[in-house]
Formats: sequence, structure tokens, C-alpha cells
Amino acid sequence: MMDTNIIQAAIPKFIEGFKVTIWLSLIGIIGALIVGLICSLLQYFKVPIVSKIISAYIELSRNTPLLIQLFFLYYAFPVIGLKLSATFCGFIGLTFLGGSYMSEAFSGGFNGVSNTQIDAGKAIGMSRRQLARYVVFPQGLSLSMPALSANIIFLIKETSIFSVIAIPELTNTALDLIGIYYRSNEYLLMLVIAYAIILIPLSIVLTILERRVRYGSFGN
Amino acid sequence: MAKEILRVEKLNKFYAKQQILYDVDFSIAQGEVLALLGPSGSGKSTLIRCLNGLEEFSTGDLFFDGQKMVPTEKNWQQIRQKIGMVFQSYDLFSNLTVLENIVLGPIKVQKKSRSQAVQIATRLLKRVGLADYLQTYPRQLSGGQKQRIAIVRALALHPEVMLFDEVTASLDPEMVRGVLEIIKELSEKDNMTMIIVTHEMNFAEQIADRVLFLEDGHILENTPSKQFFVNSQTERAREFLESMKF
Amino acid sequence: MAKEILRVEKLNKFYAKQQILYDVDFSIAQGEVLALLGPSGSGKSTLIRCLNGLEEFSTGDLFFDGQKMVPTEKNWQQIRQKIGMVFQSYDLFSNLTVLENIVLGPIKVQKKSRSQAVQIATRLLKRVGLADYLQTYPRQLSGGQKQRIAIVRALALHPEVMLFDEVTASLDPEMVRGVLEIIKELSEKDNMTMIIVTHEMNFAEQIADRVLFLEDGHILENTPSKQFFVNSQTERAREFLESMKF
Amino acid sequence: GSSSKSGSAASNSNNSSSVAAIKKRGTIKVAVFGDLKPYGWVNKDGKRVGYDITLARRIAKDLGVKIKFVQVNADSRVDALSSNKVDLVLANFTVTSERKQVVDFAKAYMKVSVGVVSPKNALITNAEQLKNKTVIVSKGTTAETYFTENQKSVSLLKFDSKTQQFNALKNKRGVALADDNTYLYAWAKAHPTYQVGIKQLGDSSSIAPAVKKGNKSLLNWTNKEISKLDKQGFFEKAYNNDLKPYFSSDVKASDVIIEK
Amino acid sequence: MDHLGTSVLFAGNNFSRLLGGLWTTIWIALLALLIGLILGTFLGMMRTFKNRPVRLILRLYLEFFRIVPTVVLLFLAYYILPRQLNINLPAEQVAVLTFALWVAAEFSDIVRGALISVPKHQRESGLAIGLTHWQLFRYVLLPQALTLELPATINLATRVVKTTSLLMLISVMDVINIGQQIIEANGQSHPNGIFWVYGLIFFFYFIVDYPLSLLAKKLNAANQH
Ligand SMILES: Nc1ncnc2c1ncn2[C@@H]1O[C@H](COP(=O)(O)OP(=O)(O)OP(=O)(O)O)[C@@H](O)[C@H]1O
Ligand SMILES: Nc1ncnc2c1ncn2[C@@H]1O[C@H](COP(=O)(O)OP(=O)(O)OP(=O)(O)O)[C@@H](O)[C@H]1O
Ligand SMILES: [Mg+2]
Ligand SMILES: [Mg+2]
Repeated sequence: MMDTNIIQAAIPKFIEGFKVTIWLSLIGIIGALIVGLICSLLQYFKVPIVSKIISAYIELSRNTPLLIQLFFLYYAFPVIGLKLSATFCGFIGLTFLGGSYMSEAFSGGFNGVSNTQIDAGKAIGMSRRQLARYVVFPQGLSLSMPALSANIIFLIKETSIFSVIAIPELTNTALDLIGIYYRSNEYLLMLVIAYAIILIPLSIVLTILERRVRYGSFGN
Repeated sequence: MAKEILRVEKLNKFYAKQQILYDVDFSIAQGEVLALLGPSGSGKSTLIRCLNGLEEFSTGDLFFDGQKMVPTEKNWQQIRQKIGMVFQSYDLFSNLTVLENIVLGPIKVQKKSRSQAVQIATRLLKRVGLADYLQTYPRQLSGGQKQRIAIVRALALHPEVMLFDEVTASLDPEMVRGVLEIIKELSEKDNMTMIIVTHEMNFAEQIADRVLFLEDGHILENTPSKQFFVNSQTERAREFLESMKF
Repeated sequence: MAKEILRVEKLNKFYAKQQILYDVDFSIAQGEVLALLGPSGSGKSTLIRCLNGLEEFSTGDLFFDGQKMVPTEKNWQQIRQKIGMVFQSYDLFSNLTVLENIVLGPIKVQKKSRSQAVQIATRLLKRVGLADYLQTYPRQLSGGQKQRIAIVRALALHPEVMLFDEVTASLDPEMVRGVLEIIKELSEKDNMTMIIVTHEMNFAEQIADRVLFLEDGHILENTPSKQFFVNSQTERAREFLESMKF
Repeated sequence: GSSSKSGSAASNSNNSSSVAAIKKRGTIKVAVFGDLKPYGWVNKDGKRVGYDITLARRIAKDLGVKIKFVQVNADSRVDALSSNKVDLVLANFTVTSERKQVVDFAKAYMKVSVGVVSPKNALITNAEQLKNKTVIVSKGTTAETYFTENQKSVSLLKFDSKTQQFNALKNKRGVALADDNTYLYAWAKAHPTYQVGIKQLGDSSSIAPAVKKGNKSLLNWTNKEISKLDKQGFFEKAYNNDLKPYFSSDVKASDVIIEK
Repeated sequence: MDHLGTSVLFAGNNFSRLLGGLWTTIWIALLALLIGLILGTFLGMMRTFKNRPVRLILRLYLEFFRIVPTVVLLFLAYYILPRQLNINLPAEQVAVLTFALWVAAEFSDIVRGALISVPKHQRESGLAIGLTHWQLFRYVLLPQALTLELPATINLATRVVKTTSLLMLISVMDVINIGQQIIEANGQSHPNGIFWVYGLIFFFYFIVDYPLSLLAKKLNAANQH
């Protein structure tokens, strides 16, 4: 059923899409990590008011689909005078969505540090800042690794939705080719393989990293 | 009598609306060893955690070296360097090596130079027979080793008082002895002032100068050790001692 | 001598390539109480877990009531009704009430009627002083209460042998006594055959007829209790006994 | 060559979309657009209306069966047929040689070519003006194919649905929007600040019903039906009802419908 | 704009149409969850068995659903299934099927995780009183796993609801698709309609998912005691 000529001819297009997916995932994930880290730190130190705002943001972002978030950014915002490029919308969307997921992952790690470790730190006279710096963050980060890597994979997969705002990433490329040449078997197969090429090695690397972090700097 | 180092006056402690400690009054003199005994849930841990501010108390006063303690975050941080504490759970920082665990306080809190801190750590580790474990991570140690290092970590700050909260309770029976011996040595050789919560009655009898017997948050007895173990003042204390033997 | 109830012959056990038990040989007669002693990691738990098939052993034979045990899943399930076991951790099923914990085996495994099972459960609970707790969930009980109920749960199947693996090790000191007293009563009143792993030397001395002393997977001593505690055959056993006292 | 295999592969032997099968089933499944005013769309009351829809309803009536609409996007019209989601496509489906290899077209019922709409204040009147500019299209349309093959210097912004593409034009995400000229006329009338500056790009082509490749039975029936309707003046009437009110006055019936 | 922008939501029967779309979303999510959870429970149990080939196959099943984005899954099911396997289902059923298989994959991992995190001693004391493996599952492990897995399950449910937003891509008349029709049909009278329609849909999803998230958090906190 498969036609190798069709597949070969489409490879350059898929490579283009591949690049877009990777690039967008990369900046989106970095954005999400930064937003998440900042939010979780502000939450950890219980900065008044700001903590409340962050909670609201987290709930809003976690409980609505990325698709609608993107529609809003891309199609609805210009109506009220805010026009952002598709790529920028994608970046903001991933960061907005991913930021809350990452923040929850970091917070989970920080809160997972056991109370006895914190008591032990206080008992040798460490200040709150020192405790955070030398005990809570290093241990919390390694505790949050599994959640962080799950989020990374999740966010990469979410980029497949960007076809709705015309970003030429992998899924969009495949759907476009199907629309022109009507070879859904070949193009969908290529699409699945393309995601496997990104995600399988990545998830192996992340698993190794998780283990490293856990046994390298942490663990009882 | 020796100089009084710590005094507690009318200390009351609540969790939410539940009162845990009632008008606790006692003091400890330099070099004295106080055993804090009592049934499970009587408030022993809560009491000694109040002494270095890990728990806030509701009312009451604390005097350290004759000075009244004003319970601000800053002051507690100061006091905690003078009051070392070791817990039941092996509480070494799991992300740091043995050496880093020990020098963290001296360097970051007391602003000692690294070389000076390392020197102190090495000397103390030698003393507890663990000089070879400088670069080891806590997870590679047995429970007994961890507790000895936790003691070293507290000692590295040169505290004037040490608090021990059931430090042998989670240890394998054969590990208990090594840890208790170190505590005994601290009292005998260094004349360290100590408050010890323990369920090892034999040990308490050997080491304590005085026993504080706590029940339901009340101090029922504050008696010299010799007298307590032979002839306790209260019925309840006698019962308690009885139940600890088979 | 009484009828032999359980015999172990040349039992060897490996974890991966590491040998844990070496040619273990011993037997126990009806009504006999065997204390299994030895340092941590010597293989005590592994050995008694082999006796009811929770661990597979690599080579060796087990004879139950003179019959050689063929280690199939089905046979083990049969045998486990005759060999009760209680563990260190409070192992009541947390999703079931006390009553349901106890009657699960009799009803589902032994196909007894519910009313019969409830009757057995009530009688046994009365005996350990917990008749009021039928409808309670395990999380509402103290450690000592949980262990007593775990014993009842095993007894409800009318086992011929009971295995106890450090059943008091995680208990608060004051809880220990109640549990040990029940075990003692089982031996004295019911003449129950028992193998007991414990770190309570006083208790072992009082209850055991014979001591099996294990080190590094080898049985170093298989001695009548009286002799073991007063004058052990091996240097290693004497050292061990010494370390258990403070 | 070999490239027509996948479309026709699973056809024939048991044709679930044959006229007989449809009559037996009692419903015909028709792929239509849901947001292509005035051809196939859902009006304010939530009713499906439009030129394509009127034709579809008539076909169902003449077949004596009920109708079931399946809303599609441009890029899923072929797959909707080849995977038996629908029996017939009446979704502004332009006949092209590539498409002929994967579906069978019946007789055409409309004329069309690619047009380009742009804001009046920056009107595009000539394809040359589009060089190195961004043009908005929908995936799987003839407009997309036209630019992909004939004007590679134009960068395309490709959307799934008509709603999305027109909103993108309103948000000025491209200098112009290319699609079938027939409904660009309608859209421009509804949006007076825009104008169809290029009425025809490339050759004129036609729009026809499509069936699954090899579905002779339905194809023949549909061909006869179109001829019959044509004779009865059905298309003219439908034009006047469904299309004319939405077109500007410069569009004539003969620009759109095929008169024999 | 001479009137309140929100009026587009209440013009004609727009609001009830949107609610109807939301209902489509919800029943698809519910049905998919129901099927997926039941299937996932069995798969999760089987993943704790010793049989290596079975475990490997189930693992591959899980990984496939983990790697392939849901959009792609939907297209695969919508286009490839009918052609290659000659299974032809309406879009709604395709959606339910795809989501159910996806839920089953994810849930099997939750169940497995919960089962293996039931303390080892619970399992052993079950064996020690002579329970068979099936009795052990039935009376001890599954009930205990249930409380452990509940928060993760609710979180999965919120994800399923959110992911139904992709249904518009395979021609299901869900709330977003209907929203687009309304935007298109009211484009002239309500030029800002798009803002309010998408806003309302955003709010709809939030209203469905937020209480679920709260519940999951609460249960999680309770489990941690
Ligand atoms: N965080 C807390 N919140 C509420 N009540 C608490 C808390 N911590 C302890 N308690 C209660 O305070 C009382 C005293 O507890 P504490 O841990 O001080 O007893 P203890 O004498 O140290 O017991 P043990 O010998 O078991 O360690 C108990 O009734 C306990 O339930
Ligand atoms: N699952 C396992 N895999 C590998 N080695 C194991 C496992 N369980 C136990 N061991 C090893 O087997 C040896 C005997 O362990 P066991 O638990 O039987 O000792 P024990 O005498 O019961 O000790 P304790 O007094 O601490 O309970 C130890 O060296 C232990 O490390
Ligand atoms: Mg305590
Ligand atoms: Mg053991």
C-alpha cells in the first residue's frame, strides 16, 4: 500500500516541519521552565498577593485546552488590538500552558523535601534563604525531575496543535500534503515516525538524567 | 552548684486548640545531663523542639545563660548555634557528602574559613571512628553511622547544650550501642550539658544526673536520677518504668 | 519426644548470585518454641519466609507433618493455612475493618460460613482484649493493637505453626509488652508450635525452648535455650548477646 | 502511473455507496462545508443552507432517501470519500487532474477559478504584486495548489477552515487571500472594505460532485441527475435563491453556473 | 460596535447551540473514560504479572500512545482504520474509540503504579493467609490501589475533557466547531463575536475542569497522610 517514491519526495518537506517543531518546542519549553521556576519560587516564599495571582494563573492555564488558548491569542486578540505573529502566539501559548505545569512540578519537588531535612537545617542555625539555597532547592529539583521530564514530552506533543494557527510544524506539514496529494497512508506514517524520532531518544535521555540526578546528588 | 545555662518558665504550648504542654518549668546547669522520660505522646519531642525554636510556644519564657530569650527569627538563629540537636530520623542532608554536611554550618552560619571548618570536621569524625567517610553520601551509610555523623554535625558548631530526641529509636539493635557510647563520652570527657529523650532505660539510668518525667504535657517528676530509678515519687512513673521491662 | 511437625533439610537460598542461606538444617516438634536469633542481615527473615513460600529457595527440602513439600503454587496455598505468620510492619489490610481482616481467610480460603467465621473472630478478639474494635479500620488503631489483631488474623485459620518476624520491632516501647504477653500465652495455654525472630533477649530467654543462632546464613548454634543464654557454645553468640545489652 | 492506487484500492467488490446500497440504507451521507457562505454554511438559526446544500437536498429527495450531512474541511474531502465516511462530496470541489486520479467527478455544475481578495486600501490587482508577500489560503484548495506550483515566490499561510482563513485576513496576517473566486465575491460583498482585485488566476475550471473512485453506480446516477436538473432550470433557480443575494451586482449568473 | 459585544452569545439560539456542542464534548469524554478505565484496569493488572511477552506488548501499547500526539491519533483512526481494516464508524464513535484506547493506555500505567505501590507487606500477608492471586487482587490490592490512583485518574479525566477540543479536526460537531459556525454566521452583525464566542468556550472548559482539578488536589492531599 505504501509508495516509497511518495515518501522520498516528501522527506524535504517533513524536514522543514521537523525543524519548526523542534525549534518551537525548544523555545516553548525553555519559556515554560523559566515561568514555572519563577512562579514556584514566588509560591515557595509565599510572596503575598503575588502568590494568589500565580495560583489563579495556574488554575486558568491548567484547566483550559491549549487549542482554545491559541485561538484566543491568534484570532481573538487582534479584535481588541493585539496582533501577535503565529510563531509568537505558539511560543506564548506553550509558555503560558507549560509554565503552570512546570510550576506545579517544581513546587511538588520543593514541598516534597521532608520536614526533617528542614528541621535539621534550622537546628544548625541556617537562615530561610540558606536553607532554600543549600537544602530545599537542590533536593527539590531532583525530586521534581520526573514531573519535569513528563512535562517536556507533553509540551512537545502539544506543538502538534499549532497547525490550527498555520504554523508549518510537523502535523501541519503532513495534513497539508494530504490535502494536496491525498496520500494519507504515507504521510501519516511519516508523521508518526517523525514524532518517534524526536520523542524516543529524548525520553531515554530524560530517564537516564533522572536516574543520574537521583543517585548523583540525592536519595536515601 | 554549677552555673545555670538554660531555664524554662511556665511554658505552654497549643496545637490549634489542643494544649500539649502545661506550665512547664525547669532549668539545667552547666555540665548537667537531663533525661526527659515519659510515655509516647506525652510531649517530650514537642518540649525539646520548643527549646531551640523549631516549635513556637504559646506562652512562657526561656532564659539562656541568664538572658531572656526574645523569640525572633534572628535570635533563634543565633541560639541554635549554641544548642545542638539530633533527631530520631537520620536527618543528614541527602544531597551533600558527609564532609559538606558537617562544614555547612560552620562556613555558612558561623562564617568560618573552609580550611578551619574542614579541620574541625576531620577531628570530630576521627573521634567517632568515621574519618574515612568524608566524601561519602548519607545513603551509603548505616543508620548507626548516620546518627554518629548527625551528632558530629551538631558538635561542629561548638554548642553549649546538646538535645537528643530518641536518637537510637530507629536503629538496628546492634547499632544502638555505638551511638550511646559517644553520647556518654560527651558527658564524661567534655562535660557537655545535655537533654536526652530516650526509651533505653538502662542508658538513661547510667548517664542522667536528673530525670524529668512528663505525662500528658505535665511535668510529674523532676528528680535526681538515682532516686527516680530506684524509688520514683509518683505511681505513674513506677508503672511506666515497669512497662519498659519485659 | 513430641511429634516432629516441620523439618528443613539442606536449604540453600540465593538472591541473584549472592548466597543468603547455607545448608540450613533443623526441625521443630509439636508445641516447641524456637527462637531464631542473629545479627541484622544474617538471614533470619529470609529463612522464615522460605518456610511458608513467600521466598522461593534454591535447593533443599521441607517436610511438613512428615510429608515432603512439593513447592507448587497450589501446595503453598494449602500449607499457608497451617503456618500462620506475623510480620514486623503492621500488615493489616488497610481497606478492611478489623472484623473483615480476620474473617477474610476463613471465608474465602477455608470456605467457612460467615457466621462461623465471625464467631471465631469475636472469640479471639476477646482473648486479646480488643472485642470492641470489630468495626474499626486499622488506621484508627495503635501499633500494639494492630499487631495483636494481626496475630488474631493468623490464628483464625487454626494454624499448626506460627511464625513471628520481629513483631515488636516497630512498636512504641510501652506497646511491646502486651504483644509479647499474648505470644507467651499462646505457648503456655495453647501449646502452640512457634518460631520467633526477636531482638528482645529477655523475652527470648523466657519463652524459647531452643535457640537457633544464625550468622551470615549459617546456623552457628542450635542449642537449648537455657544453655544458650547462660553459656553459648560459640564466641560469636556470646559477642552478640553482649551487644544487645547496654 | 502508480500513484492512483491508494484511492481506488479498497473499492468495488462490496460497494457500500452504490445507489442500491444507499437506497437500502435509506440515507445518503454528503460531505459539505459548514463555514463557506453562501455555498455550504450554517446560518444564524443553526440551519445548514447554501447552494451546495440545496443541491444535496434535491439529490436526496430524487433518490428517495434521507440526508446526512458530514461537515468537512477542504483538506479532508478526498479522505472522507476514500475512507467511506461519505457517499458524495458536494463541497465546492474543483475538478483537477490530480483529484481525478483519486476520486471520480460527476458532471460539473459550477464554474470557478482562483481569485484573490485584498483590502481596498491596499488592493492587489496583479499576481506580480504578490511576489515575496504572504498570501492566505486553506489547505487542500485549488488556490493552494496554484501557488505551490506556479508562484513559488509567494509564501503561503495555510489554514484548516474557512473561518480561520478569513479571520486571518481580517487580522492582516497576509496581504491577500486566495480561494475560489465565486465565494470571494460573496465574502467581499459582506465585507465592503475588501475587494476581489484579481478575479481569475490560471485557467478557469469547474466544480462537480465527487464520488469514491470506482463507484460507477452513483457516478452514473449523479450524471443523469445533473443533466435532468439542468434541463429543469434547477441551477438557475438555486443561483437566484442561494447565491445572488450575497454577490455584488457585477457578478452575473453566467459567471458562476454552467448553462448548456 | 454599537451594542454589548456579548450579545452575539444570546442572539437567536446561539447559546443553546453552544451548550449542545458542550454536551457533545462531555458525553464523548464520559463514554471514552468509562470504556478506557475499565479496559485500563485490566491492562494495568496484567502489567504486574510475571509474563514477559504480555508485559512487553502492553508496554509497547502504552509507549505508542505516549509518543503519538492525540491529534495524530485521531487522524489515524479517522482515515486509516476504515481503509485498512474496513471498520467504518461515524466521527463521534471514532473519537470515543480513540480516546478510550488512549485513556486505557494511560490508566493502565496509573493502575500498575498504584498496584506496585501498595506496600509489599499487604501483598505478602494476603498470601500468608492463603489467598489466591486473584483473591488478593480482588479483596486487597485493587481496593487499596483505588484510593491511591484516584487523584491521577481525575487528572486524566480533566485531560480527556481538554483534549476533546481536538474533535473539531475530525468533523465532530463539538462546541468549538459550533462556535466557528456562529462566528461565521454572525460575522457582519457582530464583528467582535469571535472574542466573545472563544471567550465563552474558554470559560466552558474551565467550568468543567476546574472543579475536577480541585477534587484531585484534595484527594491527593488526603492520600498523603
Ligand atoms: N503537628 C502536630 N499537630 C497536632 N498535634 C501534634 C503535632 N505534633 C504532635 N502533636 C501532638 O502532641 C502531643 C505530643 O507529641 P510529642 O511528639 O511531643 O510526644 P512524644 O512524647 O515525643 O512522643 P513519642 O515518644 O511517641 O515521640 C501528641 O498528643 C501529639 O498527637
Ligand atoms: N530482596 C532481596 N534482594 C537481595 N538481597 C536481599 C533481599 N532481601 C534480603 N536480602 C539480603 O539477604 C540477607 C539476609 O536478609 P534478612 O532480611 O533475611 O536478614 P535478617 O536477619 O532478617 O535481618 P534483620 O534483623 O535486619 O531483619 C541480607 O544480606 C540482605 O541484604
Ligand atoms: Mg517524640
Ligand atoms: Mg528481618
